[in-house]
Amino acid sequence: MEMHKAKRVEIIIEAIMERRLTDALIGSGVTGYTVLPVSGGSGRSGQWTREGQVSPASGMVSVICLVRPERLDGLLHAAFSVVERHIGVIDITDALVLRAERF
Amino acid sequence: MEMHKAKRVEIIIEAIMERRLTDALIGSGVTGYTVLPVSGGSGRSGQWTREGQVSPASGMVSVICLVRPERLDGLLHAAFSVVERHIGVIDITDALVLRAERF
Amino acid sequence: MEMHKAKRVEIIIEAIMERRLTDALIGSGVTGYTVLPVSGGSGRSGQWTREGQVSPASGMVSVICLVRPERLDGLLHAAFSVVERHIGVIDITDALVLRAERF
Amino acid sequence: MNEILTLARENLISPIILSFVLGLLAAWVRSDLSFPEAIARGMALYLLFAIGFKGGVGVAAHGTDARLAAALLAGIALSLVLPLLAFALLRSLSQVSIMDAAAVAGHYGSISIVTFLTASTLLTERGVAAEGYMVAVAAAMEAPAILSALWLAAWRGEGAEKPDAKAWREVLFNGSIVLLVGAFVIGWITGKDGLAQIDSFIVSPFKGVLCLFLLDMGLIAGRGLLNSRGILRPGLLVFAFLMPLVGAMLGLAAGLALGLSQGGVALMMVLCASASYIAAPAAMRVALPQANPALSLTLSLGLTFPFNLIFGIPLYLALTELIMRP
Amino acid sequence: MNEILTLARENLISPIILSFVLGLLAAWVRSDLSFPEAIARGMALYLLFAIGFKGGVGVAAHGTDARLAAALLAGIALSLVLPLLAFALLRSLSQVSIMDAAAVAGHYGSISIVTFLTASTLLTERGVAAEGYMVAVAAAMEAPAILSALWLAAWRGEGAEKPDAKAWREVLFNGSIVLLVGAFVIGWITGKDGLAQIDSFIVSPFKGVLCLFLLDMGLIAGRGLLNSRGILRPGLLVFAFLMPLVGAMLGLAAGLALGLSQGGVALMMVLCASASYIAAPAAMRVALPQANPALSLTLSLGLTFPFNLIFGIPLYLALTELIMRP
Amino acid sequence: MNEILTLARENLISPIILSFVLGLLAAWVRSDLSFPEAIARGMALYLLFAIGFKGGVGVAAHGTDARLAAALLAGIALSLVLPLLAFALLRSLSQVSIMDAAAVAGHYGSISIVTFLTASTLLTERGVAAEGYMVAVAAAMEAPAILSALWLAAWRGEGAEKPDAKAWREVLFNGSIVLLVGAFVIGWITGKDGLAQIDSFIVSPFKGVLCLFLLDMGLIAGRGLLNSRGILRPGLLVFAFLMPLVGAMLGLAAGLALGLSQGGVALMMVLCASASYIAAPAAMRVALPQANPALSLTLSLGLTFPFNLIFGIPLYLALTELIMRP
Ligand SMILES: Nc1ncnc2c1ncn2[C@@H]1O[C@H](COP(=O)(O)O)[C@@H](O)[C@H]1O
Ligand SMILES: Nc1ncnc2c1ncn2[C@@H]1O[C@H](COP(=O)(O)O)[C@@H](O)[C@H]1O
Ligand SMILES: Nc1ncnc2c1ncn2[C@@H]1O[C@H](COP(=O)(O)O)[C@@H](O)[C@H]1O
Ligand code: NA
Ligand code: NA
Ligand code: NA
Repeated sequence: MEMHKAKRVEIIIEAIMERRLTDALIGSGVTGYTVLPVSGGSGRSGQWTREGQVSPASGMVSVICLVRPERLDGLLHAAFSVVERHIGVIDITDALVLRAERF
Repeated sequence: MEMHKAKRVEIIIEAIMERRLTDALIGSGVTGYTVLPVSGGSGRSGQWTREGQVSPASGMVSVICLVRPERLDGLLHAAFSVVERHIGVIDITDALVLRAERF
Repeated sequence: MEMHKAKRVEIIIEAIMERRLTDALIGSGVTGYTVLPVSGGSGRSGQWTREGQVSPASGMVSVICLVRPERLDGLLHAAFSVVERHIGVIDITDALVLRAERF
Repeated sequence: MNEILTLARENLISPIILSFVLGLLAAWVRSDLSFPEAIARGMALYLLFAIGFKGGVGVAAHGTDARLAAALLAGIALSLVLPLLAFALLRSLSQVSIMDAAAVAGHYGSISIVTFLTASTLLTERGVAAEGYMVAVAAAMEAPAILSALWLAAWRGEGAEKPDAKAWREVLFNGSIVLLVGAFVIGWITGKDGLAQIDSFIVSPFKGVLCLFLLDMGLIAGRGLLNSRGILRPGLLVFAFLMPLVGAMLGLAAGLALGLSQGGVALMMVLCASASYIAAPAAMRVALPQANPALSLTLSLGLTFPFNLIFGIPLYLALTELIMRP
Repeated sequence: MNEILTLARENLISPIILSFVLGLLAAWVRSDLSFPEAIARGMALYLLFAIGFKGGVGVAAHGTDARLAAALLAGIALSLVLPLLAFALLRSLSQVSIMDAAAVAGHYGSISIVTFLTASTLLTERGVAAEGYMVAVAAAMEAPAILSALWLAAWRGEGAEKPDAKAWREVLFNGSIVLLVGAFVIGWITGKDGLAQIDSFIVSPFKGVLCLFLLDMGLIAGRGLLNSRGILRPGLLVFAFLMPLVGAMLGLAAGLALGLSQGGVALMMVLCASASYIAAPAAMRVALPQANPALSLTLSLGLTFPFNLIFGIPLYLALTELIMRP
Repeated sequence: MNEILTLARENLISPIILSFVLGLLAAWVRSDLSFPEAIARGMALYLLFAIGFKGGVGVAAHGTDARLAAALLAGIALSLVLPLLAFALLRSLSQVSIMDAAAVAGHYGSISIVTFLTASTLLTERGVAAEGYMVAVAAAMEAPAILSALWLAAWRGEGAEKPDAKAWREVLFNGSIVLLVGAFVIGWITGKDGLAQIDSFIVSPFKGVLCLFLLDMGLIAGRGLLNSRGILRPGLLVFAFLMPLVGAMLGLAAGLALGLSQGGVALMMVLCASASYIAAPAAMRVALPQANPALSLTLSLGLTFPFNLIFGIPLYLALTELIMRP
């Protein structure tokens, strides 16, 4: 099967910033992303869980973005502009993808 | 700790195809997989979210599969046969796993 | 953008063991982790799904942990002590992270 | 005409319809108001169970007759035929591909259970009785249209995925069909006594739950419409408002031919006029993956559903009033 | 005997039991009907709160006496003893490992709150009163069996994880126990006035919610059974149907010895006859991870639960009728 | 004084308050009792819809007058002013940063809709009527405080993110505001007839749902408090109990000046005394990301919310009784 090099970027960000992040991603030319729900976590700002919560204020989401390597920089700049002042983490792994025409 | 080389395959596919995909994976000799819910995303076929939805027609799931490198090809063929005509993405990363006897 | 080497550890473990795992992780000096819900899966102990379930006994969660490479070993020992007798899988991938001060 | 306007106005100021309108408005001002998926699905399960059960109790109370079988057969026939009409109409009104047209046709042959239960509720409010077995007719009309859609796609040369045993089972034992029919049978078996036991769950709060559910549907429909503005050509708009009228006329004819009560005829019109956006879309995604799902959904949920809710139902009801209560 | 058959038939045509059967059937035809996990858990929370509250109101209304304490102690004792019986029975009937037998034993010593509340509902339907504090007895019987199971595993030489403080807290302050007992206490404190304030939430819709919940349980039980067909040996089948009868007899003896009312005795039988599939499984997973969870769940949820719901409850009720209303 | 104690005692033994206390206790013993997020959000949607609708029906029944507009304006003014008071008080009582103080101030200027609807329920229980439009006042008071908080942060030199059009829309068309106002308008339009159609959904089960919701809030508040013990300095504790009293006094003055009924005055006190933990926190996170969210939430949800629920509401009610029913 033919595979193509890509970067897998995972952005864990406050749920309230999801829309701003995905708008920024699309603005940076990203062709797609996938949002995974997050049920809890812990970091410098403490431990949290979504169980029983009603306020959108707490809680994070994980946004997964597969991009061609040459697009990585643009994506990271866009993402960072949103995440910068907010809590959240970004990690990048090397990946291979099928169907390169999609990225 | 002893670690073993493996491939981490992530298949993001329409929720309605989940069963067909997992049947194909098991058919290809995969010993396990994990399904993560997906809450939204965007791609060539537009943006979507599961909020407030009742129809199973829209929405994706993410299927994670850790396999020994030598099993990758069989897995990808099986997965691709299901994903082929449907929307969805597949990415592969190099990973290490503990407990090799499980794969 | 400056990026730093890190390890991405993904621990898929029984939901009832989540608390014990995260306590062990924090005990091992990990500064953060993120818990993703899991909706179903399959392994040697059979296939399962959370649909319609009320008992916490079945079901897994996925705990994602980004750490500096030098912390990996401590983390794995801590995680393994919890996972050891229970079902679950652990995989490690090489990653880059922004904002190294957080790890 | 006057009658129709009065009915339409009364319909519009029901909390049920206003809740739907609130959802549309909230979507339009881009409010972040939203229902968790689990709650939306939970409400749908409740509504299906309640409407099915009440239908069964109705049959238990009034007995059944040959008309039940005739109505079921008529429903199946209509569900098979409506897609052909929809396909022809859509292809003549717009440039959509054969695949897309087949998928849309499948949606319009199948039925919208939410439109059906809104109509039932508004009928009850007006004191117009209907046959309890119309619920069974609704269930029977969900699946056949899917067959026609596949046949259309295959006939016109495009390789639709041939449905295997798994696909058939998915369509026939689809969750909403099983729940509707199952609750109908339970209601039939347990009858008035069964109803007495659970009516403060399935009867009293029903309308309130429907309000919240329609609020959610308004949000979904409104957001879908906003996202898909781009694909809406005039021909498609015409289709989305004309097709329900065409369907309703067929339903009227069938209802009168079957000798249904006024309420029954109105419900038959509603079934034919409405388009599926729960069961059919899933089946179409599996079988016709090349079809653009946004197109079918925008037409059925974004346009036809609000049209039926706000204008269609009072119109169909007024027509039956004109014709059947001279 | 005739009595039993009549009761069983009446039981079978209750919407509650039929809903459960619908779930089983839907699973059997492999329908995709399913409830979101959040809805299933939400219904369970509702049912626990309601049954606990009503139990407390019952105690407030009829006062309490030494029997409450005696019944609690009896419940705890039964929960401790039943696992030993179950262990012995299972080991003699089948080849399952000690670890597996211990885990299963823990399930059968503990109780199924859903079976309990179905039985309560069917009792109320028949106008048979029961002590309000049976809810507290149910809560008291959830945990002790877990102790016995751990002891069995340790006794037979297999290293069960020794429960630490965390594990104890998890078992004792388990969500369903806390909710049941908490609601019971609130009902007790606020009494009839409290009930008057919220009865249109916790009394009227109760049976309807129970229908939907049992529909879900039917789906879960049916699917579990289908998936685990492979592990079902004849000995296991015998165990799953014999053990509830053994438990029920013990419960009958205890209930009579305690001098409970007819309804109280029937509920005591149900508690002893039923096997846990909510709290105990989680505790067993933590403490006996080597045990195969599919085995315990198939027996308790797939076989014993339906058995009790469909045959057991009417049987136990008929027995109390024969014995106590001569 | 005696009056106050009697009211407080009566308040404490309401199932509503006891459910909240149960949640606190369950959190305290570290029970794993928890509600799925979807269920918690679903209950919140239900409660908002119901309280909004009933408020609208109230206005439809008693007509409206200049006071509605005056009350709305007063609410907006109070929501703008209260943060300034809160900011000054907090800075004088503790060492928190300007950013943190501004964020906390935003929470206390905005309102807690759950406190509001608990108070409404307790008022109804005591037969004290209130203006239906207090719901609209509640909605109007949600957002202005956010403005003041941003202004405070900017004024004191710290670069708060300047709110863009998107941020404004988020605040103004916030889901809970839209639902509350929308349901209010629907209730107003459909009036008593509309209410009659859905009262067995939005009136009868209301208190029971509120019990479960407050149980969940008790769990959340209790767990938040346990997790954040570390940050609680004496000055912060004083603030969390003093600020609601300060707010209540302002509310009392405003209510009397507006000439509201006794119930209306009490609700105005509750609105001013309560602090937001649903809408404001989200807005503060977006605009003041450097502020520590745990601080605001611990104060508003962990301390002020229980304080108001258990002591505040009966106190405010007793005060209006003393002053207005001489
Ligand atoms: N090292 C990490 N690995 C994985 N997730 C993390 C890590 N650090 C932080 N997070 C996630 O990011 C959220 C905010 O982190 P923080 O800003 O450190 O409080 C946490 O609650 C976690 O969900
Ligand atoms: N580059 C990408 N990275 C991550 N997820 C993607 C990407 N492209 C598509 N997806 C996911 O796959 C779904 C379907 O994609 P598409 O077929 O392009 O519409 C999207 O809604 C996303 O959930
Ligand atoms: N190879 C695998 N890849 C991904 N997830 C797995 C794999 N094997 C097991 N799992 C997950 O771990 C759970 C328990 O696995 P097991 O202990 O093999 O039954 C499964 O239900 C899956 O969710
Ligand atoms: Na139709
Ligand atoms: Na038992
Ligand atoms: Na306030």
